[in-house]
Amino acid sequence: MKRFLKIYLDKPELAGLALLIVLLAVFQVKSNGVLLSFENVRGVMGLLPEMALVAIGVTILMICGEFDLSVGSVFALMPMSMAVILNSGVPFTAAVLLGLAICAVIGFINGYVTLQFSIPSFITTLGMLFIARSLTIVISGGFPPLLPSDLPTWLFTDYIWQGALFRMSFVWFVGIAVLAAALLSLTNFGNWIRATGGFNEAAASMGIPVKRVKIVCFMLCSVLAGFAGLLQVLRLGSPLPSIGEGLELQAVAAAVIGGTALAGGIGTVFGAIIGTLLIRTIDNGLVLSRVDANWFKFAIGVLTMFAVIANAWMGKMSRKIKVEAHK
Amino acid sequence: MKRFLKIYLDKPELAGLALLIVLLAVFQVKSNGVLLSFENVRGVMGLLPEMALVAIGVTILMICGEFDLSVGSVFALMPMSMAVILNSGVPFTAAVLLGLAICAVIGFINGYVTLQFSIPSFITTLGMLFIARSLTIVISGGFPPLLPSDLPTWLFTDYIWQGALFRMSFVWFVGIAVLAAALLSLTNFGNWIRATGGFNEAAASMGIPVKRVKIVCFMLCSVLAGFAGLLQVLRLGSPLPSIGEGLELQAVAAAVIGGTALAGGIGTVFGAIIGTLLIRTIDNGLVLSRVDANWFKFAIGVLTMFAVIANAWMGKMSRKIKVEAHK
Amino acid sequence: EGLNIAFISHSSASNTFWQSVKKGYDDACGKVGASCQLILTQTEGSVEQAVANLQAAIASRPDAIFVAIVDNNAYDNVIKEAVDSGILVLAVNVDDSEGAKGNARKAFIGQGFTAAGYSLAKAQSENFPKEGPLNLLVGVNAPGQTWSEQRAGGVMKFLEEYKAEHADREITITRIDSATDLALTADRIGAYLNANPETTAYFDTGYWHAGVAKVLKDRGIEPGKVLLGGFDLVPEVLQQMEAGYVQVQVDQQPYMQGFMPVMQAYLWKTAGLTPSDIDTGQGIVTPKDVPTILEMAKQGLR
Amino acid sequence: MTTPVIECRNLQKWYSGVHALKNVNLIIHPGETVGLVGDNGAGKSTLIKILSGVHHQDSGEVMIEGRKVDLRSPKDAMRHGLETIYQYNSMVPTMSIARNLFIGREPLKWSVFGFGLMDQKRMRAESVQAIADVDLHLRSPDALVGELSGGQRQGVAIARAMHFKSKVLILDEPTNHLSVKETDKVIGFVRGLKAQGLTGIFISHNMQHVFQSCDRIVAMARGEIVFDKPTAATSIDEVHALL
Amino acid sequence: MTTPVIECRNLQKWYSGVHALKNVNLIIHPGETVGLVGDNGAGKSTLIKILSGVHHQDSGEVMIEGRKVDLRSPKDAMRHGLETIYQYNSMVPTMSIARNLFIGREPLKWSVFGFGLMDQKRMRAESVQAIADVDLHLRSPDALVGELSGGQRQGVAIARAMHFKSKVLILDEPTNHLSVKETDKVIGFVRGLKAQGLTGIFISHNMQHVFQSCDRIVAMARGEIVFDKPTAATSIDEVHALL
Ligand SMILES: Nc1ncnc2c1ncn2[C@@H]1O[C@H](COP(=O)(O)OP(=O)(O)OP(=O)(O)O)[C@@H](O)[C@H]1O
Ligand SMILES: Nc1ncnc2c1ncn2[C@@H]1O[C@H](COP(=O)(O)OP(=O)(O)OP(=O)(O)O)[C@@H](O)[C@H]1O
Ligand SMILES: [Mg+2]
Ligand SMILES: [Mg+2]
Repeated sequence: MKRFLKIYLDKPELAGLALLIVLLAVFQVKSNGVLLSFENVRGVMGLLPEMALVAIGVTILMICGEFDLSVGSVFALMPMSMAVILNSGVPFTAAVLLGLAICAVIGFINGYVTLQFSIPSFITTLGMLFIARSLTIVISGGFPPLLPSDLPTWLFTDYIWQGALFRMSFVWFVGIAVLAAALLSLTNFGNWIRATGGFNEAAASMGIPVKRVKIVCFMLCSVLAGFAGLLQVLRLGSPLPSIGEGLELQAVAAAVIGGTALAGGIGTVFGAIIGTLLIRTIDNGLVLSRVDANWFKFAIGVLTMFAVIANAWMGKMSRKIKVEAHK
Repeated sequence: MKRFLKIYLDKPELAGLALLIVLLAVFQVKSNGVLLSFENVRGVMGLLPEMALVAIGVTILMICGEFDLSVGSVFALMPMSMAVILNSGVPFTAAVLLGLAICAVIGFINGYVTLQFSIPSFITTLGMLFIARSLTIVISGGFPPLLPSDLPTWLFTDYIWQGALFRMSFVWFVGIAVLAAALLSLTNFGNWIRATGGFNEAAASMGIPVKRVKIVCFMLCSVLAGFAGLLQVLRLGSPLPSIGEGLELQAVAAAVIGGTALAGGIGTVFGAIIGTLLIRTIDNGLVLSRVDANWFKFAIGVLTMFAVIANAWMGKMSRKIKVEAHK
Repeated sequence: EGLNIAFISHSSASNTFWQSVKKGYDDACGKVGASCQLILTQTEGSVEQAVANLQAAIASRPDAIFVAIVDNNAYDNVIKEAVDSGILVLAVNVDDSEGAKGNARKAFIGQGFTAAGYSLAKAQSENFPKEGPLNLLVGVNAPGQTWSEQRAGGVMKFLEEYKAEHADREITITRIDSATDLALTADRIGAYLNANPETTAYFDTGYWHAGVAKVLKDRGIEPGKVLLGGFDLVPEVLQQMEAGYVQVQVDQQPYMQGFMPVMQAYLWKTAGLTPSDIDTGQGIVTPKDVPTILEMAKQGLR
Repeated sequence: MTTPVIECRNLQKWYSGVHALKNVNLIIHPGETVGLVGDNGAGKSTLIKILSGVHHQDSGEVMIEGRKVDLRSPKDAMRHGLETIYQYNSMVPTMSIARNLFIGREPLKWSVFGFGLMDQKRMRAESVQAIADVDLHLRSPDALVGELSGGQRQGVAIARAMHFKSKVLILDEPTNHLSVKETDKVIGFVRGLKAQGLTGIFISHNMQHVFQSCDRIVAMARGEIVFDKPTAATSIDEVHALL
Repeated sequence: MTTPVIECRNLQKWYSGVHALKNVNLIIHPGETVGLVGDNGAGKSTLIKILSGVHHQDSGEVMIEGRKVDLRSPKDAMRHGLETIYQYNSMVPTMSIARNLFIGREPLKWSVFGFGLMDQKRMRAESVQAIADVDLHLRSPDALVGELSGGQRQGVAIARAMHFKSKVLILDEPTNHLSVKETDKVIGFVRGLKAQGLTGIFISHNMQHVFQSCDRIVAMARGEIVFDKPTAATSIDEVHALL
């Protein structure tokens, strides 16, 4: 029993899960049961996959020891470039692939510049945050093109079936999350990612091509952000140049709440998802509790801090439990 | 000669200075000589002290190994609370001191929560970013209170003399910068700050009260941000609740451009100032060069990246120069 | 030797509204052969950045400066400096709320935030059900930012008056932080509507209620059950107006706000004519106007 | 009998899932030099870290000169006169040798409440001296510790400990990475402690070194003390056989 | 004569402001075990780092089996059959022992272009074996390396090198932190290299260890090679006198 509790609490993402349940319970009561109502859950499940995909990308990148502040801008750039390409008569599939390719190139540039000149990725991607946002505006000429109405939204954002709880985007999200989790924990590449972030010099000295590993993670992160942007635009039906602003800090917050270490080496995909869920729940729960506009951010701030403090506290408790774990 | 070049290039802040001179020259030409005109320099010198003070605080905190994302919000909160306090009839000096005390308390909370629960300061101060901003709005009720017209702006933001190039805020800034630089490099406390950020465990094992050192740095950072906000509000004449948004990333960028390491332990006050100057010069120079609005961010992004790349490159060059530096 | 003009806004480039202003501005400048520059901020709504840009613009000595004066005091000194050095300064889009008294600018081209908010609420109130309780929701998209707070203030002002007038009816007014992001706004207002399905109307201080309309559609709620209204004619909103989800939208004719001041400056320079205030329209747009506007809006003319 | 300078009573320490110290009792008298030996992972460093305030025991007591103390931080331990060299180098790599030597004990030109201007000239001069004392040859006191070779770093750590002599000196494998010459210096230094009335705890895996310099041999295994005899009463072979 | 397995020609290396290697020439023949000794800061680790691809020489050449090679990364060096244990532990502290042992050489269940599913069962089993081979007792292959004692970590590093035997094994002070038993294992292992036809470079400050296990002694001082003789033709005292 004690041993199970310990093993459980030891994993920050599971501690996060416990916290999530507590929050759900509190808000469920505060919102008179609306929080977990079918309609509300259905609403939350619209935005969740998009945010979670970004958080997953950022988490993987953070595990390998780097940062990406440009995700919010890439989130806007990908659907915008797709829309522009579509409007010039290219078929949908090709346009999506081109859009994702652009994201991959941006990720590559982020990684290449960071590693080639050994500058902090904080700066490279801060620069890219501006550059990609600017490009989004430039290619749209300021006015977002309207999307054709015959896009295959059934594949991306429609409800799985009439009246279903989930949209197709949820299916994509689950699929990608499972793949990403498998990549991180079952494959040798995942091992390299962790090693690179855990101790870069050691990983390099054991023969891991750390630069290439990092560049791949940068690209993965950008592509996931772009894909998430695509989902959002298809769901809402319009590629505004301003979407995704401020997403970078939120994604990092989700990752950290889910137990990812800012210094790298530690983190899980599941944690990123829990982190996103927590953030979305807090946001949603506060709206349902009719918090005044001026106090809204206050509550967000306090609850975010609280989530991480509670997580850290559970970890500390677990370390105090005296069981010889391995014998 | 070679030796001097090496010593020179070895210091990232001096490399930044070289870069600054190059940029000044380029923009001076591109703006047809407006950049360095009396009028323009005078304008730039209004905003510079405010930004630089924030950057100095953030730099000191980063040297001791922590982050502060809440500076932008504190920047707004301090003058707003001062205005509210003033409006309730308290004299100016007391109101300013109370405002700064509030900042110090916020810094203390940032530090205390971070260290007590051993959570990343990224999260604590991200939470505080929201909390302080919300409080600013709450106390202002959404609409800024008017400032009395008899405030001693001559002490803070008026031009030193009629037609002078600098405002009083520049004098404050120079004074504070000198003090901060002395604190960092000449006093034992500065030594502790560097040691704490350079290798926390080692510093602790050598008997440095690392927690206290960090908390003091958090408080210093908040107070400087609040004071900078005060300067801005006195200059603009109205305590807007929205000032300082986005300042956190800019301050970190200034610090990093000026050679401060994101991981802590390395950095100088002079570097922070150079970094701020670079950012302000880029911004101002681009406005004067009449860059199209939609491409503006693009240029900012590219030049920010470029500044850090150039810095890193100069450092690399310096390391290639083969002189036995110490014998 | 053409005119040299700088236009300082408090907004950032990703704001579609300002892209329309830019288009009008650029078009007008092309027509009169002026050399023009629009200077936006990096952070949406940043007054300090706008003032710094204004100062830089003055240093390069243009003939005319257009500026959105989103604060009553912050711009005063700098504008005075500009006027003193012989630059024509016009307030565009937003004016000092004390008008000409509060500021040295020569004229104002645009429409005030508070007034616009007031007229939005007034127009929407026509659509309120004639009896029964009213549940009104005001979304402050960016608490603390002048444009959002003042528009919301205008809306609130009318709603409070309405409430006082109809003392017999049960009227509740709620203000929430509705974020400046299509998805977040949709999410938050969608959640609110779940918890409060009897909500009568939602007022946005921007165009983000387009996302809310989408949510209503997804939920199969018929148009008009929840009244939606907000500001600025972006294509997304027009689409939703066509579908019937958005009943009222305030248009301040941004193209005109970009175009007219250039003309005024041109006349001032070439003919010595004094610029005068231009009200760019009470601009209440209802679904019946949409077909004519839609084409224009796509080109950024509305 | 004299009061022991250090006395540990029933010390227990758990790391997450590892019982690192099991009821450790140890008495060290003033002027003694104790050699602490034991297999890898026996718990030697853990014991040291508790004595120097880096970790805190889960139960049990530490007494210094007969009084119960609660060592919550290395600062506490230093205040009680315990100076430690850790097994893993604890110098700040981004700072110069001179600054590292004096971290936390900077000589001040003038000060208010303990804060003030450092006497940098004195720091450089004294650090040159301290390093020469351990027979280390370094290019300059301004070189960064992060740019030193493994042995040079260890040498700086030793120099620091020797410079700030304390009542009790704890050395956790100090001769790792050190060249022959410097190792001899360290052993000479440990031997000399007694003459100065100081107490020492010397951890090493090199039995020759321990037997050359210590009065008493204490051996640990699996978190417990399993052997404790004066050096004169035992032999390298006996200890070897035990481990 | 046989082609040397490693040949260094006029290697020079500067660190910012430090001339760490000055014209180093060294020939190592297949099957030789070379003991590399020298004062702290002599340049031993620097030489090793160049051979293992961590640093790159500023001038000079490295030849492996007669062919000039350009070692740009540790991966390159490993591809040429050079396996290294560094003076400072190079394990990833946030990962388990089993994963650390196999980093970069994970056994795969199936793979495409070298990427694929790790065979975690095999990794655990083999790492238990590898660790037992160096006489180390660890609680579980799933323990994090960051939670091990100094000697335990070094033991894992040794286990890794012994497990992935290579043409040339370079050991930079491998016995630091190790207990007597394990040290003996390592020395036995170095001695055994010859029988398996492998080449070794063994750096240590402990002359006994070097003389016990190496065929040839090379000494460095201030960035240069100052002594190079077969073990049989010299003595500990001669080397001591020199350093
Ligand atoms: N931070 C930690 N977390 C978990 N376990 C730890 C930690 N530090 C040490 N241990 C474990 O505690 C036990 C004792 O470790 P300790 O470092 O005291 O050994 P030691 O006697 O100093 O060994 P060595 O001679 O190898 O340095 C070991 O089993 C080790 O794995
Ligand atoms: N990263 C670095 N930057 C600058 N100088 C360095 C760096 N690494 C080593 N040095 C210097 O190069 C010289 C050689 O160092 P090296 O590490 O090769 O010595 P070593 O022979 O391995 O010594 P030890 O026995 O102490 O490990 C030393 O003077 C050292 O200070
Ligand atoms: Mg130990
Ligand atoms: Mg070495």
